[in-house]
Amino acid sequence: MSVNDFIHLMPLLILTVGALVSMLVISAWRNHKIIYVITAVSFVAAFASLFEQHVAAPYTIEPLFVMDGFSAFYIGLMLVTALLISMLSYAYFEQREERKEEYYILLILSTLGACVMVISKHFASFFLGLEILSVALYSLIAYLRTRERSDEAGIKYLILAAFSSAFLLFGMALVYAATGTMTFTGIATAIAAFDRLPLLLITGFGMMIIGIGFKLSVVPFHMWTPDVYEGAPAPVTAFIATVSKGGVLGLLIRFFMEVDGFRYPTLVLIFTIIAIASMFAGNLLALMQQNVKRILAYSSISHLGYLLVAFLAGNQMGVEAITFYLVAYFITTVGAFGVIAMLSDKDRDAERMEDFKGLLWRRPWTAAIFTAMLLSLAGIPLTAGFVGKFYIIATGVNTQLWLPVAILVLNSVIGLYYYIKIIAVMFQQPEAAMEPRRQLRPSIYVASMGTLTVLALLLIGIGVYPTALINLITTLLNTFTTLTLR
Amino acid sequence: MILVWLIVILMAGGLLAWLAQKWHRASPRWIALGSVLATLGITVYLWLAMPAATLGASPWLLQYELPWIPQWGVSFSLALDGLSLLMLLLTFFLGLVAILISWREIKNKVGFFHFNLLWVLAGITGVFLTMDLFLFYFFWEVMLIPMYFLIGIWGHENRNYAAYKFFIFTQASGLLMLLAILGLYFIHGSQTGTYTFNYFALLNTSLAPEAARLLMFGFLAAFLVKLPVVPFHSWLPDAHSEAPTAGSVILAGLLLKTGAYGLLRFVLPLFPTATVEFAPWAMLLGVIGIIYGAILAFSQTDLKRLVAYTSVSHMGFVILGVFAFNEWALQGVVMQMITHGLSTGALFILAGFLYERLHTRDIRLMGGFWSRAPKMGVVALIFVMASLGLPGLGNFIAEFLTLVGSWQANNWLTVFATIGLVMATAYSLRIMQKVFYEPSLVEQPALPDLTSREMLIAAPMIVGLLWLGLYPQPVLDLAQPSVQEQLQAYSGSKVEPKVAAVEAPLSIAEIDSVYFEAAVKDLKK
Amino acid sequence: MADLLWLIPALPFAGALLLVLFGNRISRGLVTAIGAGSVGISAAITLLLGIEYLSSQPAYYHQEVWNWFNVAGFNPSIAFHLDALSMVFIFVITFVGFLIHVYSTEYMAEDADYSRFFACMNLFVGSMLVLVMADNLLLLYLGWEGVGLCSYLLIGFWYKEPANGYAARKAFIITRVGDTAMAIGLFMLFQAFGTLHIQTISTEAVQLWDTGAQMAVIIAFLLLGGAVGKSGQLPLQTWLPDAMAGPTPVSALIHAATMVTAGVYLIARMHVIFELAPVAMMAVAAIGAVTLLIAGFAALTQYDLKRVLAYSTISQIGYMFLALGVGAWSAGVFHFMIHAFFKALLFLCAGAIILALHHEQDMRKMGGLRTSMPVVFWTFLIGAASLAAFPLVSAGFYSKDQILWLQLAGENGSVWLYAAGLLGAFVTSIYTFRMVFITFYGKAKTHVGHQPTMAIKVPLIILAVLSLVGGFIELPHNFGHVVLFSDFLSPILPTISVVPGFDQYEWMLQLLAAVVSLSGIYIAYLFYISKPELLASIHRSSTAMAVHRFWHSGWGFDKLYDILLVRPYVFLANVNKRDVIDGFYTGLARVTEGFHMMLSETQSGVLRNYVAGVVVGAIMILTISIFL
Amino acid sequence: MNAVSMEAGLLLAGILFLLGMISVMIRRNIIFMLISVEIMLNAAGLAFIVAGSRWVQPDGQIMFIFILTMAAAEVSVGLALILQIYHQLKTLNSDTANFMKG
Repeated sequence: MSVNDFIHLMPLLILTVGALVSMLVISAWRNHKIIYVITAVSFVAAFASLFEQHVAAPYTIEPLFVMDGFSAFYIGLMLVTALLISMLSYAYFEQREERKEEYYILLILSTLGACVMVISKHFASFFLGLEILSVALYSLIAYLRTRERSDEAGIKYLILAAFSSAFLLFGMALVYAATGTMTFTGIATAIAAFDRLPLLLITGFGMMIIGIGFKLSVVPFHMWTPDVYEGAPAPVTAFIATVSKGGVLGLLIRFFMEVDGFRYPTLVLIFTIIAIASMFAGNLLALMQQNVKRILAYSSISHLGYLLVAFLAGNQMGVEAITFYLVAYFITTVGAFGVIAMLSDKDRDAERMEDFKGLLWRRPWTAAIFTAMLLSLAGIPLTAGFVGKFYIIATGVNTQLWLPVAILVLNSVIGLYYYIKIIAVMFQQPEAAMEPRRQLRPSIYVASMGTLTVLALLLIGIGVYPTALINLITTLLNTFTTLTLR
Repeated sequence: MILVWLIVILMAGGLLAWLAQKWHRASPRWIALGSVLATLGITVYLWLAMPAATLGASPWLLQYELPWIPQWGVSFSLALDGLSLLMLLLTFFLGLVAILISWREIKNKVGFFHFNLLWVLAGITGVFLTMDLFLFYFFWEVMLIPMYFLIGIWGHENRNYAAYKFFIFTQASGLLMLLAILGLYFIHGSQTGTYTFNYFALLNTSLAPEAARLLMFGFLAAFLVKLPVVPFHSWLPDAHSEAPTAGSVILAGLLLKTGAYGLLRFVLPLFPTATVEFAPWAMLLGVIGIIYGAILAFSQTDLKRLVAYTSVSHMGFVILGVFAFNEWALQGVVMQMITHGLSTGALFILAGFLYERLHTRDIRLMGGFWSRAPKMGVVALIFVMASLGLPGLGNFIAEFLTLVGSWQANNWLTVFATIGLVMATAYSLRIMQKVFYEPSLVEQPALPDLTSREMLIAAPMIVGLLWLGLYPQPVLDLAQPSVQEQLQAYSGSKVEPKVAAVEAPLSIAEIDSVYFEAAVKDLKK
Repeated sequence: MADLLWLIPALPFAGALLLVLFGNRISRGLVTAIGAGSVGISAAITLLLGIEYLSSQPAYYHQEVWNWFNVAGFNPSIAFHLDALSMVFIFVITFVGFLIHVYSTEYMAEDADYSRFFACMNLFVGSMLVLVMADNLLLLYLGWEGVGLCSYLLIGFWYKEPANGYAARKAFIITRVGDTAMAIGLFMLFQAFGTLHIQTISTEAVQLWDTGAQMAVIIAFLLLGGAVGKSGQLPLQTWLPDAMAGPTPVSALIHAATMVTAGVYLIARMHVIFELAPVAMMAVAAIGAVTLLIAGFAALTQYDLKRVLAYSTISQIGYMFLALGVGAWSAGVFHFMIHAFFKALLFLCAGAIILALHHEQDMRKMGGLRTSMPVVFWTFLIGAASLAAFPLVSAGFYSKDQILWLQLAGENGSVWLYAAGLLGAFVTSIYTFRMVFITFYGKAKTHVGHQPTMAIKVPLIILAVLSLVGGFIELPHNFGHVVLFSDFLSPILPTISVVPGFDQYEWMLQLLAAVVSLSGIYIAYLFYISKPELLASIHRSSTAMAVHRFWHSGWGFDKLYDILLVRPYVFLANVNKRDVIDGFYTGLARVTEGFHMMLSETQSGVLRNYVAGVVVGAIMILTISIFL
Repeated sequence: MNAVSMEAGLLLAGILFLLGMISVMIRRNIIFMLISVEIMLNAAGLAFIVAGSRWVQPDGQIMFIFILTMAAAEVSVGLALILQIYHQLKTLNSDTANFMKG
């Protein structure tokens, strides 16, 4: 391995080191603050190291990794998100007596896994990244051991994740059997030979889709989502909703672009069906839901559906749209769960409707931020969500995906209902009897509050002036190898 | 630049009002009042400062453009012509009224209330000014959210339901418009290679008939729902009747007008052929609206709901006129937009007065108020007469012009529309009868007559209605060039914007120079 | 002098405005001064104008106050046009109006809403003046609706009584029906001529259309629609009797003298169009004939003093239509003027009686007033004579006789119309003197409270004189042959040409008319004074009573319309109160919720089901990917 | 000795996979579910080896080792969770762990 390799893998290495260091520190001396600082530092350092590398031309580390603008952007995005989540986690875990320190190790590790996936160009690295992510997630989800819901969520996720990765692996095996290589480029060249895909390969792809679909929690592999979201601690939920999905999505894009799956109507058909089903199922399930975390879970299902619509476009604009939307979605989701984390108390997360009743009058700013997040999820102007949705619809219209776009529009109407339902609840006058939920040590909320404010500002900023972000994305994606080919 | 100020003042004022509530309870009212007064002042000044408006060398008086999302050819471009100027005058006037009306009515969360109020106004201002379809959609949405809050927070008993309904209807239709906008954008882009949302550029898009039809329906969806035209009206009665008085005033007076404005500004010039095909149906919808609304209004017992249905009926005239494609009708429509804004707004205000006093909107519980509140009676009488189109009041001019115009286009529909006037008489007089004439069945608390503040609100509207009814010429002159502009496509020649290429933002002082340049440009052609 | 034209309507408007603004703050005296005074001044100006007009015979006075609006050549202006025709009308309006205002100062003295009353009256006078002085049809329409509004306000003046409010709305809505037709007529006129300027239309119509042109016919009928609405002719007459709910001066001014004759004015004004449409002319005449009979018979059976007068008004306007219908323009207008005098007189007398008898209007409770209220009796008698066309002395005789005569002598007259007119005259004199005898003869049934003073007596006397001598300005050519009135109108209205060689029979017809009128009076005398038992015998016969009830209900028109129009409309409205379309959307929402319920069943929370879910998905995807 | 054909090997792996899958679906006991999942993973591993042997590459076996390690890690976490569950629910029946639904 040359020095260049090290430089280009720097973010990942930093994360690994960060994880190890904090492990050692814990063994020496348990202190929440210190671990927290180490984590934050390692995320920041990893992020900074991204700038060290000139991603103008993609840099490959045969045969496993490739580092290009695309992966750089995704890694950066996920690192920032992870950082923000860790900020939110501090206050959240500070209030709870459990041994909080290991949480950060797991957080770093799962982030590492997501990053690995994004840069991987080989089944092995893909698989490793996925598993690093998942295994870390199992324990993250079930981190609050005293809550049986947490354990239930953990076990459900574990079984299903293992189940689906079995599919994924089997699919990989089949693909490997059919093509004799496990690098994406190799596979691409191999299947370029066939005029129509052999059964083995198709089956393999199908099974891989199952594995990926599970991580993306799209219909019909979505069922775990609400339970896990509900059971997991709020920050972890935020993490599942953002980073883990972001990593998988990045990988999906890369893989699909490499093998150019859009040539095969079968695969396109499958993804179309998945997209439509996800949009409908997500929104309809959320419609009358009373548990806010579950609502967000369902809404994330439908949002993945929206993303797939842009994915179906399968061109530069599509990827741009996905990336932009992902940014907006990350900000929004983290913000939303951050608010929930902030309002939660020892015994349970603030996930019931009544926890939000009259919030605007009790905590105007928190309520305002949450409102902004929800409006962004609903795709209302002045928020990043609007621009993102606009981007996606534009892509769809541009590539004449009329059916998916029409359904997207229909669904964003349905979606409105439950978003504004939450808003309406927050705006109700609280009855005098209901005393505000017990606050623990407001001082420790500083970090969270700051994070939320930053998120809100980002949200509005991108919503009002998206130009900068769009520029960044387009410039970075230009080096996305497979895109430049087409 | 001055156009930007209009929006900025409102938005800033809104934020300020929200924050100011902390240090003084009543300050938001004054801040809001001040900022709306400022905008109103600017607009009036603009009006007086440009007699050029009537010359019509180019209908455009002021322009401002600033790149916003260059990648997509989105620009922050505003332009002012006679039509939008009129709409702005109406907007700020009604905004002023809305603030005055809430002076006593709104007691909790005053700051946030005025924030929303001002932002609605800002959004509406943007809608009336913007010349970039992306920006148009942007403002179109921006004006909805605060409105949703106005209804949802300060509304009456059933506010949540009404707010949802309003929001979902308008959003759904708006998204369809977004699709149409994008379709237009890409078609134009693929034709010319330059992807832009600029209105004037898009005007020159040549569309295949069926494409034009689809896109037109996309736009129509938004505007017809907002107007509203009958099959899509059902959000309106709930929203109007549940909103606080100020909300109802703005809804009826302004939000509905954005639909009409959209029809005039976008649908007519963008899709000349498609609209001509669609015209008979549109007019039919208008007539149905007129009659259906009138019948429903007649049977209502909730005063605000009644008035709401009357606006359904009145808006029928708008679409009837728009699709008659002649100057009489369009001028009638413009007049209708303004006078309906005044008269219906006034009726809602009246309902507000009554509600403040009696805490009910049920006209079965009212009655015999003439003897107790003669002033209110006279005021009500005038507004009611306006709404039934009594000559001498603005609405008559509007309706008569509209009908004269639509008669040229379609005789039978016009006949039925005219019958609508009789029905209008029926429901309007019912208001007078139930509220002010026959004694009420239940004993009502003492009913104080209009206070001076309330007279201050009512008087300008009465004067305005009389003025519009007896000497509407200034308004008509102001609207004339724009109306001509919208009608160009229908006088044979293909639409091409007669606008001077956009230069650096203008100041009032430079208006004449715009004129000069526009004239020069015309000469060069 | 013509510059003062605008003042005539402006003054009453100003008065109205003042009264609206300050009415309840200023003293009654001042209210009276403003209310009656403003009308008085415009009456004076009218007089001056009239004198000048007569002295220097101009074609017309014209004054444009300001340009109303101008849209693509549609350019009506607030401009007044005064010619002989409108001269007659504004004369009647201002003078009779003034007298009635004076009268009202006493009649309404007790009323709380004194100022409101005068405000409305002034508003009415102003709008009426605008109506008759407008130089374009749009402005005329403004006055037209304006008087409608005032009539609404004044009928419902005593609003506490729901019935009054109902009558008021009825009046407004029914007349609005006519107005709608008229409005459509205006649209067509505008389409044809590109303007609504009356003079232009009148001159151009002749070149544009030849007689019987379809457009002309349609337009004429539409205008006729407006006219019947306002003038309470068939089929829109039902509102007028109910309109008596208003204070009596209102009935006198609006529902007898002026507003209800607006239809006559309109037809006379647009006579060019009508002459181009003979069918419409026939229709006018026919409507007039039928209406005057129906209303006459209805009047026979009324007990409410004012209702009798109301029906008689309808029938007298029927006469005017009859005249207009056969092209006897000036005769029609002449009858309008005379009718204005005597009908106003009768109403005012009725008002005096009602006031005296504590607002008792039922004739059966009256009687013997001849002795107790002499002035009222004599003036009423004169009015009645004029109404019943009492030969030679009464003005009504001359005006009505002229109409009847022209039914036969006029070129497009017919025997039937004549017969109808004659029968109508007979009925008229019966119900008129039935009224006189019941009210003033026999023994007193109610105590006379308030005795009329000057404010009431003077207008009565003036009007009485007018309704006696008013006729002498237009005398048939076999005696006197005075044609002042028709000459006066001749520049505006075409003079009807009489079938040659018919003149020698005129005296026979006059004789016939006189006989009819007198015999009517005699019959009334027979029934109500000398032989009451005849009446009793009629009351005993059931068929007669059925007819009586039928007539009393105004030939059942109210019921008919109620069943045909009102009830269905109200029913429709109430059925759809909840708005079916709204229901549709609610249904949509329900369906969506249904889907939600179905889907949330799948989220059972049981791990194995989730596994199964994944498997199902896997199977689907694999089948798709393998078999497609 | 004659080599086994790839199809046969994949078929075997497939059957193994199916067995695991079915037993995950029908088993209530969480531990058994875990075991069944392991079976599926091993089936996948077997498939890898077969594929690797087809192309005469070590990659398949490398992947198998990865799978084994991963499986081990998963099982350890899983058992820890199962302990917790048993602690709380006093049962290993997965169906009883359905607090969260709808």
